[in-house]
Amino acid sequence: MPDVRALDYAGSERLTMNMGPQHPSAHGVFRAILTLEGETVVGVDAVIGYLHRCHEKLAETLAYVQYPTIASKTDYVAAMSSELAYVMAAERIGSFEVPKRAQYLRVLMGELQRIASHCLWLGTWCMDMGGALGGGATIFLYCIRERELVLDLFESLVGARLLYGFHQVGGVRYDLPEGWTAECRKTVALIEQRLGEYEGMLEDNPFFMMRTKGVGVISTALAQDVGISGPLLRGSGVEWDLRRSQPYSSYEDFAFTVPVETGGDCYARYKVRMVEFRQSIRIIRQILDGLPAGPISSRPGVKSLAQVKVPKGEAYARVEGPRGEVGCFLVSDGSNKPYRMKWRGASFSNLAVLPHILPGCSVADVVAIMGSVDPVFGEVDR
Amino acid sequence: MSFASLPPAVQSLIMGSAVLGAIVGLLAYVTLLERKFAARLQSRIGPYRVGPRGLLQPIADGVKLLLKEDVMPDSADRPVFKLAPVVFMIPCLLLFGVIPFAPGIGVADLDNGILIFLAISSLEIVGLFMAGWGSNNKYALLSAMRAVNQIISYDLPFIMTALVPVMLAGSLRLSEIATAQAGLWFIAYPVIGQIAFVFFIITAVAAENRVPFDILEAESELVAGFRVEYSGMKFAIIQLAEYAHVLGTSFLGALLFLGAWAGPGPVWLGPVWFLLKALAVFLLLTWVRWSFVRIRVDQILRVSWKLMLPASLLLLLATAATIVWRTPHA
Amino acid sequence: MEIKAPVPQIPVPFWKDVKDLQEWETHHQRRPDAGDKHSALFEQVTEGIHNFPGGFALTTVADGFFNWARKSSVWPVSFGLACCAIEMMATFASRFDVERLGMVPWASPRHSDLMIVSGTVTIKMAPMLKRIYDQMPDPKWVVSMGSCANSGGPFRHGYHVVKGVDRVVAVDVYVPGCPPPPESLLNGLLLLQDQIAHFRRTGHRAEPTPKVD
Amino acid sequence: MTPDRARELLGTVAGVTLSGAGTPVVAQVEPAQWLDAARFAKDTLGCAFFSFLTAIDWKEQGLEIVAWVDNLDARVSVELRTKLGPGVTSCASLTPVYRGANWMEREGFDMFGVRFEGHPDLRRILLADDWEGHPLLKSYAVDTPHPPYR
Repeated sequence: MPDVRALDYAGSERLTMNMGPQHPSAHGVFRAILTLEGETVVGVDAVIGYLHRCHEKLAETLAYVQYPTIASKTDYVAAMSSELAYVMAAERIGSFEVPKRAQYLRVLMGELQRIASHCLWLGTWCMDMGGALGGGATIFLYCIRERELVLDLFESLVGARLLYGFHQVGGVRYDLPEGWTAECRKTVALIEQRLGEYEGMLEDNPFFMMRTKGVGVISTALAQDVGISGPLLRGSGVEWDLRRSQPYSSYEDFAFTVPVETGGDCYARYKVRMVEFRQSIRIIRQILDGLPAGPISSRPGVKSLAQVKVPKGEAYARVEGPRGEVGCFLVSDGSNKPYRMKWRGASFSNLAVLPHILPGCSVADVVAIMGSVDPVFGEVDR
Repeated sequence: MSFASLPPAVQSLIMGSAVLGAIVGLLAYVTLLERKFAARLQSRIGPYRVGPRGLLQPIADGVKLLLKEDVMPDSADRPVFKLAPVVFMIPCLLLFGVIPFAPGIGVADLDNGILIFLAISSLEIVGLFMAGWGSNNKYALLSAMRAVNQIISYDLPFIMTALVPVMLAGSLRLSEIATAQAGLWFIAYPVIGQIAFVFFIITAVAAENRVPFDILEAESELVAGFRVEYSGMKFAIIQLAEYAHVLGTSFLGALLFLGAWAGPGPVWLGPVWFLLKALAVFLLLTWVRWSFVRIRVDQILRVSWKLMLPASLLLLLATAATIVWRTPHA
Repeated sequence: MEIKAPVPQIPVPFWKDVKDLQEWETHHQRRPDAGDKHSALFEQVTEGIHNFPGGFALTTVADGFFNWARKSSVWPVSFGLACCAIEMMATFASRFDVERLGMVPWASPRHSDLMIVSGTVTIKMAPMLKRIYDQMPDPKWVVSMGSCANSGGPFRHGYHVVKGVDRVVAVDVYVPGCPPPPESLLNGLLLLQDQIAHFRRTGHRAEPTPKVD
Repeated sequence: MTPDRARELLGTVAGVTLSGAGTPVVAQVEPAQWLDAARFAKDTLGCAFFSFLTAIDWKEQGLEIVAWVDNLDARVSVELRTKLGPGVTSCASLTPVYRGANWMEREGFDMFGVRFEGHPDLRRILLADDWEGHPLLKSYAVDTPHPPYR
């Protein structure tokens, strides 16, 4: 990466280019005001907030039984982990018991959701690099095809495809229907096989390697300083996975490896996510083998708004979502609504790294880096 | 009164109109072919609801675009903006003027046909640059800059590669190149033929700005590149011209390497064989397009100047050496 | 003795009592009656042909053909806002494949006919959305996808959320759901095609479908 | 570094009151020591990972700033808190220590109106520049209308 100041010579004519909010690779509604010198980016102003839906204010007006369904709309690509962060925070303040089966079901859904989310990431990222009218679209459509299979599993369980409302304070709301486990096994086996096809399609492709290797390097110090998390942090050489370092929801019962790459570039992030795909499948198989019997919730089903009351206190629950640390900082004043909720979206911090790494890249790299960061704007703007 | 007894000017006129009509009709259906082919690659179905099996889709698209509002940006350079699609279209259609479709069928079978073809083929950049400049849009401007870079760097290897069959046939006349392949198609020429064909496909993809070399219309970076501001019929003309250019290059590829109209069956089947071969080349280009990710502009230029150009020059030398070696000396 | 005809009792529409729907009634954008941007000359000529004895046959047939062409190639602009955008992408993808209907998503609004508003429109986004709508060439259509775009949905009471995209641009088809599954969006697109088929000669549009959500 | 060791070390810093047990280490900091405490956490405790920064509006008791940092190798979390006091809307910025505080503090300014002294680029981040009020304050109603679309 060239030094920014070295490019800053006098007398050159600079171009200010607006990318977004409606832009094919904006991943929603991101607006980057790029200052270009030729094709090289010399300055970035990231404008966010086009999807600010007042989550934190609404959480203060909605009861603990209402909000999990809204929480799923923060990171809408990984709704299961967003819901989990919220209910875990409430459970921590109230010290509510969660039955073992419910914990396992949460993990199962979290990992399936990770597969679905990573499928979408791979597809959209390749589309960013390959164009909607080119090879990228082909990979995108293949990935969405696999994602649909996972969504079918969710649909037969919850009835919804994207935003579930699966979790409740004290457990989960739905138990597995008949035949679901067999279907799930079949699906993950198919996805595992297709993953090999994708890797073949991408890694044997010199153009893909040219586009990703050495592009958008995030150093370890910068990564920690900005607070990026998830696959980006692991791609920058830090072994930090909340499932391993601060196990929640019985993650300590399962064997899995935490992939770490030291490259810090787009390719390292790609590698980390590809390994995570396989590790998720591994965890899912372990759960399906050893799913304990028992109740799925320690509390009765939802009947009224005032049903869940949480004592005075505060807690921060963090969950390893597909994009990184999804955290919910909850302050309770003893009523049926939180006093204050802070949502720590993984994408918000991940996106904050862009102004640090974009200068010096070319315009084509901007979209590749954006895609490898994998922001979800529901979570950035909240 | 037979066709041959007409004055030459009238003959050319009739032939030209016939070829033009056929090509424009063909172009419309080539877009459908590509869409269907891409859909199959992507495990989809593609258009099939409009008319029987989607066969009326190009007509619907064309009529709709004709009826759309023609938006002109306030700050655009009006004459340039208006002229650009036409300037873009003309060379792309002119390509078909020099292609012989069968012995004696064709608008003009010139002595230096391939030279004219390559010259005209490079002219599309003028219209493209006008479109990019006239739109007064930053995406379009960047796209025009990229286009000029890319087309200059890829025309050279493209021409070098196209010269291989010329040397093998010993003529610049396209019909003579075709007849020279009566015994052996040039793609079957040992080693040189295959390498030249692969080079031809790569450089053709680059010269036509298709993925993975479509940096000038890169949807994910420059939205739609130089045609970002064009709507309605102007947009349709640009699209059509791009397809015409691709199709023209496919015809050239079929002529240079696949033996043009040679094929089993009676002589009148010649143009049909030629068309089928051209479509095969077109589908090959489409296949490349729908399976690769795009590469960056500096990487494209590096590939061109550091790899393609020296390699094609070497190939040309090798061809020359082979010809000298195989020619019986007097 | 005089017999009075019974005075028909028209029931007050039920939504007259609902505050939110009253708000919708006053605030939502309607399509201009003038229809699409046609020159006065064009209007005169078509009117003339239509009023000429027997000319209506020509205009009707031409209208039918043009409307068929318009409805057969509705190109949406690829413009995702929020959660619904993910379902919109699923609709464009292999399983549901809207290209069967001739729809190709384009990146530039200049090339498109249809804007699918997929998600919550915020106050910061609304001017941008309006701008994209203005950039699209006529004739153009808008599908409001999901509860948020229809009415604000679960975020209706938020301070930064526009209560329905129809306060910004006129909407043709409302697709309910949070988010609407791809089947639902496909149904909405088919409804839109049906509506385009009833596009009238002078460029006036048929009434939008009744608001469902 | 263990949570207990971190607690011990933090206890030596002036203006810091500790509460709770185990991890996270909750440190109540005087506003004047805010930046020093953060620097201490980063340099001495090794908490290089910046998780989040936010504020809480305790109505008449004023605003409280909360920051959460982690030492990823030792798996120690430190929660730094400071009470600004009633009516005070100014606080030292953490951007010289943690670059991640940049956007978080802009959000704090946007939502609570906290002026972070020393922040390089304190503008609104989520809402438009012409927005009136700071929505996450308790005095701001959730459905406050804003022209032109409300």
